[in-house]
Amino acid sequence: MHKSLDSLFLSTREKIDEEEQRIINTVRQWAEREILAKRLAYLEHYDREFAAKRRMLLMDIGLQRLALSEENGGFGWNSTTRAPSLAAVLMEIGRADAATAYLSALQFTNLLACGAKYTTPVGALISSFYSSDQPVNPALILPGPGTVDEQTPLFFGRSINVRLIHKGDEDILVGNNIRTAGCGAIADHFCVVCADSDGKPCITFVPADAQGVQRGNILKETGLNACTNADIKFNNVRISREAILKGSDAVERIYIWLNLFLGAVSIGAAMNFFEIVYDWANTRTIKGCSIMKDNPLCASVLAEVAEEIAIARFLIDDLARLISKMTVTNVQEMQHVYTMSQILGYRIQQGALRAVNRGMELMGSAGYAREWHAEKHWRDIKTIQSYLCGVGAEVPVKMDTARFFFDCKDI
Amino acid sequence: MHKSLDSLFLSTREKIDEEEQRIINTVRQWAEREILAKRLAYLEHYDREFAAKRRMLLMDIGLQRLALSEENGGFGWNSTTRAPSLAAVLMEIGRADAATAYLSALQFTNLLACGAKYTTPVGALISSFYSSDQPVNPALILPGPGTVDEQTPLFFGRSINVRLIHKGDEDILVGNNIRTAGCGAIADHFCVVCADSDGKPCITFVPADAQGVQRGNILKETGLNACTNADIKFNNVRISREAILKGSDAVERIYIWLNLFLGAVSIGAAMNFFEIVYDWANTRTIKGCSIMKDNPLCASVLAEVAEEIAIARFLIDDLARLISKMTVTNVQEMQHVYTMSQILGYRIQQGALRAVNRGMELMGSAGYAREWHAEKHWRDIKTIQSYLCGVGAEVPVKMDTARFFFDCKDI
Amino acid sequence: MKSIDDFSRPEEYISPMDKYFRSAVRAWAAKDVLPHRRRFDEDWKEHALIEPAFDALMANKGLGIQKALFPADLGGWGLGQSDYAFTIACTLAEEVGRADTAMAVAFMVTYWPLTTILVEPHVNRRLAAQFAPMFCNSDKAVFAALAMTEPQGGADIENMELLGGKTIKTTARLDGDEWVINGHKLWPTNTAGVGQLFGVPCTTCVGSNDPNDFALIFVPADVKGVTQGGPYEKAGMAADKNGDLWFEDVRVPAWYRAHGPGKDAEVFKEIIPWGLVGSMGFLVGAMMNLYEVLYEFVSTRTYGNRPLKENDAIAGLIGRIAGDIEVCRILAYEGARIGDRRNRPYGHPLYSEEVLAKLRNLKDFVCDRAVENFGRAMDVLGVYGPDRQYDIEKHWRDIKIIQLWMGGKQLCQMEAARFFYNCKTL
Amino acid sequence: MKSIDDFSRPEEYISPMDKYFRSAVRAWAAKDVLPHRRRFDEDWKEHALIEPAFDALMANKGLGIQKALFPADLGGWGLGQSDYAFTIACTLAEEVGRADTAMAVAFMVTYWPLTTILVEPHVNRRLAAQFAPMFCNSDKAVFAALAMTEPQGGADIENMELLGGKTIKTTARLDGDEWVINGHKLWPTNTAGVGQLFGVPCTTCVGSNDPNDFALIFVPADVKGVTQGGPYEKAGMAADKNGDLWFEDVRVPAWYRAHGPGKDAEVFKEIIPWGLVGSMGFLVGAMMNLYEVLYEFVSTRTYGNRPLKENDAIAGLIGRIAGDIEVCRILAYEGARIGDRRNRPYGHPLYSEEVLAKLRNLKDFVCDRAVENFGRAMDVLGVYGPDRQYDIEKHWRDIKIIQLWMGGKQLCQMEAARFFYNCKTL
Repeated sequence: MHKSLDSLFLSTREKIDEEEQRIINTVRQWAEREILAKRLAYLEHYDREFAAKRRMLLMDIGLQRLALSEENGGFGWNSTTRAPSLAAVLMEIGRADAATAYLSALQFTNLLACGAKYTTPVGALISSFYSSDQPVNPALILPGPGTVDEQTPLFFGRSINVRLIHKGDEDILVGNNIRTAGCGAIADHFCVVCADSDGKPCITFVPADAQGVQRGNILKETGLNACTNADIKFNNVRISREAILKGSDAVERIYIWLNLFLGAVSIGAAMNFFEIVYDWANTRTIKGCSIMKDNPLCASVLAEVAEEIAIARFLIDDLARLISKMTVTNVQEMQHVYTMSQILGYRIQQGALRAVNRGMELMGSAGYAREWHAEKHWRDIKTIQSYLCGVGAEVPVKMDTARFFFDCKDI
Repeated sequence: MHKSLDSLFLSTREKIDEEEQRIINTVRQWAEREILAKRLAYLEHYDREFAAKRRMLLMDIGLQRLALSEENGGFGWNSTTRAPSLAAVLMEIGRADAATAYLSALQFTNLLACGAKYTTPVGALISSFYSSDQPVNPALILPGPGTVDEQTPLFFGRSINVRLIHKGDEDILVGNNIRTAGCGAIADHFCVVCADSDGKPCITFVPADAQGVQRGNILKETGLNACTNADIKFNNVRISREAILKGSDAVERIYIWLNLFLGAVSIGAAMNFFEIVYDWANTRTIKGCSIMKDNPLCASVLAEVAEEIAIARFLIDDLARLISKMTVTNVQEMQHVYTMSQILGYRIQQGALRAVNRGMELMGSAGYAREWHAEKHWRDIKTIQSYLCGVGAEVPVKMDTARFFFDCKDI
Repeated sequence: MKSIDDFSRPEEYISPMDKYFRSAVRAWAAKDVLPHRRRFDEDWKEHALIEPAFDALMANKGLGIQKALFPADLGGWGLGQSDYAFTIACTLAEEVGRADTAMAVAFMVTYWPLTTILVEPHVNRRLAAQFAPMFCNSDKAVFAALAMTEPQGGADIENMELLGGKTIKTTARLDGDEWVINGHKLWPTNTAGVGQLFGVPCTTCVGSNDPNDFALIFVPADVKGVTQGGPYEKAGMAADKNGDLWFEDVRVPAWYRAHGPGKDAEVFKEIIPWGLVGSMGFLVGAMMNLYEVLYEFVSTRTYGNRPLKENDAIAGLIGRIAGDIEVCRILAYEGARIGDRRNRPYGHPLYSEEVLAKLRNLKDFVCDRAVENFGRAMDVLGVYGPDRQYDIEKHWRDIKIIQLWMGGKQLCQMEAARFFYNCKTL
Repeated sequence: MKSIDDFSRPEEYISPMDKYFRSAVRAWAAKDVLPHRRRFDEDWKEHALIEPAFDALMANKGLGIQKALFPADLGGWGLGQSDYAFTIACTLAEEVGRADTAMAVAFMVTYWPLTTILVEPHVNRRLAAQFAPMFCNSDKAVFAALAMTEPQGGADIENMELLGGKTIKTTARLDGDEWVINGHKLWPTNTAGVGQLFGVPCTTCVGSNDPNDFALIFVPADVKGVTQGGPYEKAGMAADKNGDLWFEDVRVPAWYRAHGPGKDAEVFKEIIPWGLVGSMGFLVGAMMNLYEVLYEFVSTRTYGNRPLKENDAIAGLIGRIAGDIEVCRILAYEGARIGDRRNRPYGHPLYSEEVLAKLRNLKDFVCDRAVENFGRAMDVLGVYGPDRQYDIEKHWRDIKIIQLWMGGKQLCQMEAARFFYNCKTL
């Protein structure tokens, strides 16, 4: 592809300053030089090969410290106003490799959603995780499906399967066969949505080497293969006070940022898919003669690919804008931003996946041959979409939406 | 409905100043007091009844002069930076009555797309139309379907069925059985996309009482019933120089503004539909007991109504933002904004229609009984969508999109 | 493709009589409907244009089709005894629906309450003989109606599986050898003055969901205490008149009840399959007409100075529309066959959950395709889409109503889900 | 609903043998596939787990199904002579596809080139006798392949209607009583070492679109000059091996050509309906398995502390999935019947535009529903959706491939549009 993506997909985002743009550009160079240019070489076992590239990104370029406060030795991208720039960075990484970007998205989510005020004990704890001079793998445990005959506390209908039990002076974490949203097998620490003794949702941070944390077998999963997953058991894990984040909007915040960041990752992957299909459509012929892109039916499919990505980019800019204006204190506003983030996040994932799904139609066997890398984006985005949705397809988001707009009480 | 729409649907639009907000509020009051509160009274022949209300809006409140320059006695909302506010005004009118809003949208389009520099002869001419102390009905003739065995000049594949012929010193306009996008029977003047002697697209303004303008029979149409339509014949109509607007991007501009303004009108109608379905879902029971909105399946449909409207509102804010930043001189940028306006405009219409289509499902017979007014919005939005698309459903927009993103040459 | 008749059907199911019915109705449509159809909408109150068309279809001076279900010895055509009753109903629905789905519903709803007493294995000879002259000996179209919907619960009454009739407020009280009926019904097709016979679902015990308390009673329109309101104005379907219907101490003979306790609830469930198959037939018929109009448009109008249909992208889009018509037609006849299979070894009773759920599902599916495809066809016509002269916008308004009636989309979804997943609490 | 067998089919079309085939294959799936299926993906190169499963299905020591098409007197089961050939193919495709669509395609593609010489009315006895021992007397699964796709044009070769074979670069030259074949093919199912017999579409005159210049020639894999490359790695379908195939001065007897000039082009068009009906069968089978998995999940996992299926909104969503399976199954068997009707009064030849277009349309439709529904089912499973242990993600990856093969979606759309709208230039 001989054009820049930026010249094709207009951004409506504002307020990206020069320093931010410089970092975005650095990440883009990393993506192009280290990954995209060498992609065929990684075909086998790319997950292992990419580890070195990820280290370069996190350590040499310093991305692991991007969302750390300056006091903690970070770049200080730790406020809501950085939402557009953080999303832009993740889009660049996602264009190279969604799994690498996914890990960064989890890091950013932990920091932005739970450590906004880094002077709090929780903030200090999370910051300490990412101050390591080694790449750090986070994992996230969200509410999800419950099991019949077992009543669990709920986060808006979704089951919270991990309990934080207050015993005497101690808080201990209990949960069995807990499914993480990726990275269960490789995580250095877990960000866990759990329920406290009153059944209220809260968040706990658990180092993977804490006593009582047990990992199950490695799972085979559709995509994000570098984020190797396994089920987790929390066998009476002692939790220190500073590792617990309570408050009515703590979990909402997780979803708000996750929708933004994972949206950016999926759009990034879809952008690279766009480049792949662009090249394909410029070189293949159909009906024995005409170039694919000049056949109106193929062109209309290509248009749909571009359109879905363009719309998703508008929507993520909108979400970033909402978040960057979000004040911390207003609960009513938080519900609003939460609902919108769910609506937008859902649409963005759908759009990114649809772009790839439709584009693959034009590529025939090249669409599903691993060699062309199109199918990897397809699997990665689908996996992100599945992790994010948790359970019940779009229904939980629809219920959130109905609750907000129509004041439903019983759903 | 006991909540304000503004508290539910967040806007990401910026730069609406106090004066602008004041006018938006005035229009909202007009909508509520004059139309929405009295809707049942208008059930029969609302088109006639609404004429008086429209006069109040255009003359007493002064909306006919809103997009006129201050030099021409207007409010001076005649620059791209007014895009968000103009869209907001149209949304308010559309909430009351889409046909009234449609007429205003055409006025605004004529002024903003063709008269941006009101010191030009064309600008002066258009301004003179709207300086009347009577409500003025504009009509618009866009490219559309051609006829087999007749080669016409094209605007990106769409046939231009009106020709501007240069004979000696005169320009004359020729066209038979020309379908206007509404209002053909009541128009005071026509904004006509036509082809000049070289086959290049240009725009002409024609007063309805010009010699050679002939109207056909009144057409029965699906919606926008107040915008009574008829086919037009231009039988060698003499056109003065100052009524002709040439330039490579003249027609693009029409579509850019039309996508914004008609998007706003349809969203406005959909917003009122939202209010109707809100009330319905709060008062009806299903399964013999529960309130409709508390049934999860119904709630998910309600959520979809809200979601489609929320997304459409984000997208129209995005489009307004793109337009408000648009510079006049850059042709490359114009192509970009044109393409995006088509993509966004198409999506917005689809979203608004889908919101209504789905919401009607919950209303049973109240969905199609005229009494409930839901079906009016459905017919009006569908009519707007049809006018805007011109021919071939989404294909022309898809071809525009493919051409821009993939440099297709032959489509 | 040569004509609309080349859309696939399961050929093995088709009655030998099919082609005669089809050609007769198609000729009627060409002569009595299509020339006037564009003026029907404005005729919604008067039926000045519509009524003669009904007479030509239904009454003796025309095709006389309103007597089709009655046994031959009572002056009818005996279709109630046919192994192909559903399949022929689907054909008729299709052909009349192609002309005007509102005429199709008005005409077929006349059969609707009568299926409960005229179709094997539930023939009630005494009632059949009582009402046969009314339909078989008339030179005017005669309409019957099934008065289901009530003010409080919308289409809840159709949700018999779940509610067992407990929301019904219209009461029937036995007084000697007469039923005394009181209640208020809304929206039945063929009311607002046109209905001459009503099938009235009512309860003999308000609030009960015992099937024995459900009664289906026939009430002629001219009985004292029956009042029909004026027609509602609707988005479309002008030929189908709907209104309020009041019963105030209406008295009819005790034997006007369809079958009796228990059995009435069963035959009432059996009307639903008829309505669903009919609905699919209407939609397929309308879509066949859509195809005819669209074919002409895309062959004569252009994009890029070439016929619309020769643009690959537009071809893909209209190809999908035609392909969906093909799909929907197959499904509609398969649905009809599910009805006709009721008497065969691998069939299920019409009142069974299996038949109801499967037909709800198919009807829901066909509705969605129809709503989608009419919307897209209007867009293909673009600026001509909203124009009555192109005939598509009328169908677009009409067929949305088919999606909304009979409990609407959500009830279809619920019944299908209950069946396929064995849900307990839906 | 009691089981996956309660999804509707057009009962009147079903062969009396259907239930025996079905139960045999289902037992095989339970024993030989389902216990190992979750490890198939990693077995894509070796087929250490997959090969025994094929043997148990296809070879004499198992069900022996690979001989089904051969005439009985040559050791086969004579299905090539059956009036139900397509319908039974659909059943087999469904049952094997339920276990693994990749196994289904590998197994059925073995029949694919053979249909041109074994199915009435095109039986070539001499070739049948020649190849019968290879398939009928083996204790190992024996695979055949149809080598269509070439490097330059993708699936253009399938677009016979429009291109008449003029893009084919693989040449066949008659030298005495032998064909000499040269060319390079990509992607045929059952290559990469597993194919033992190839049906090779080639041209006797490069660039010609004269049907007489099209040749379909059978080439055993062990003939000199035939080279198979290694298997491609794909998003899914590990049991289906695809690779490059080169023919360098390959010589086979002249009578290895299927039928001769003109006729070869005709029978080649006839393979398309088989592929389309098979594809639909695979998809329906996979969706039936989807239903089984989903049923279990929505019955045992919860939202709001109630089973997922008891939430009305989720019920509506999964009800639509089950409803689509019902719809697709009806359509798949209707498609099969269109194939089997070829010899009946209201049938059309397999090579006719009518059959090709209608089946392309149905296949395209069923593909879209399958892609949509597997995607949604993964979302219902949420965080468990991408997990191999829930079996849906594998099908999700596999069935997308079915949408893309045989010329993909756009070719289906074009053929359908050409037929329904009589397009001239598409």
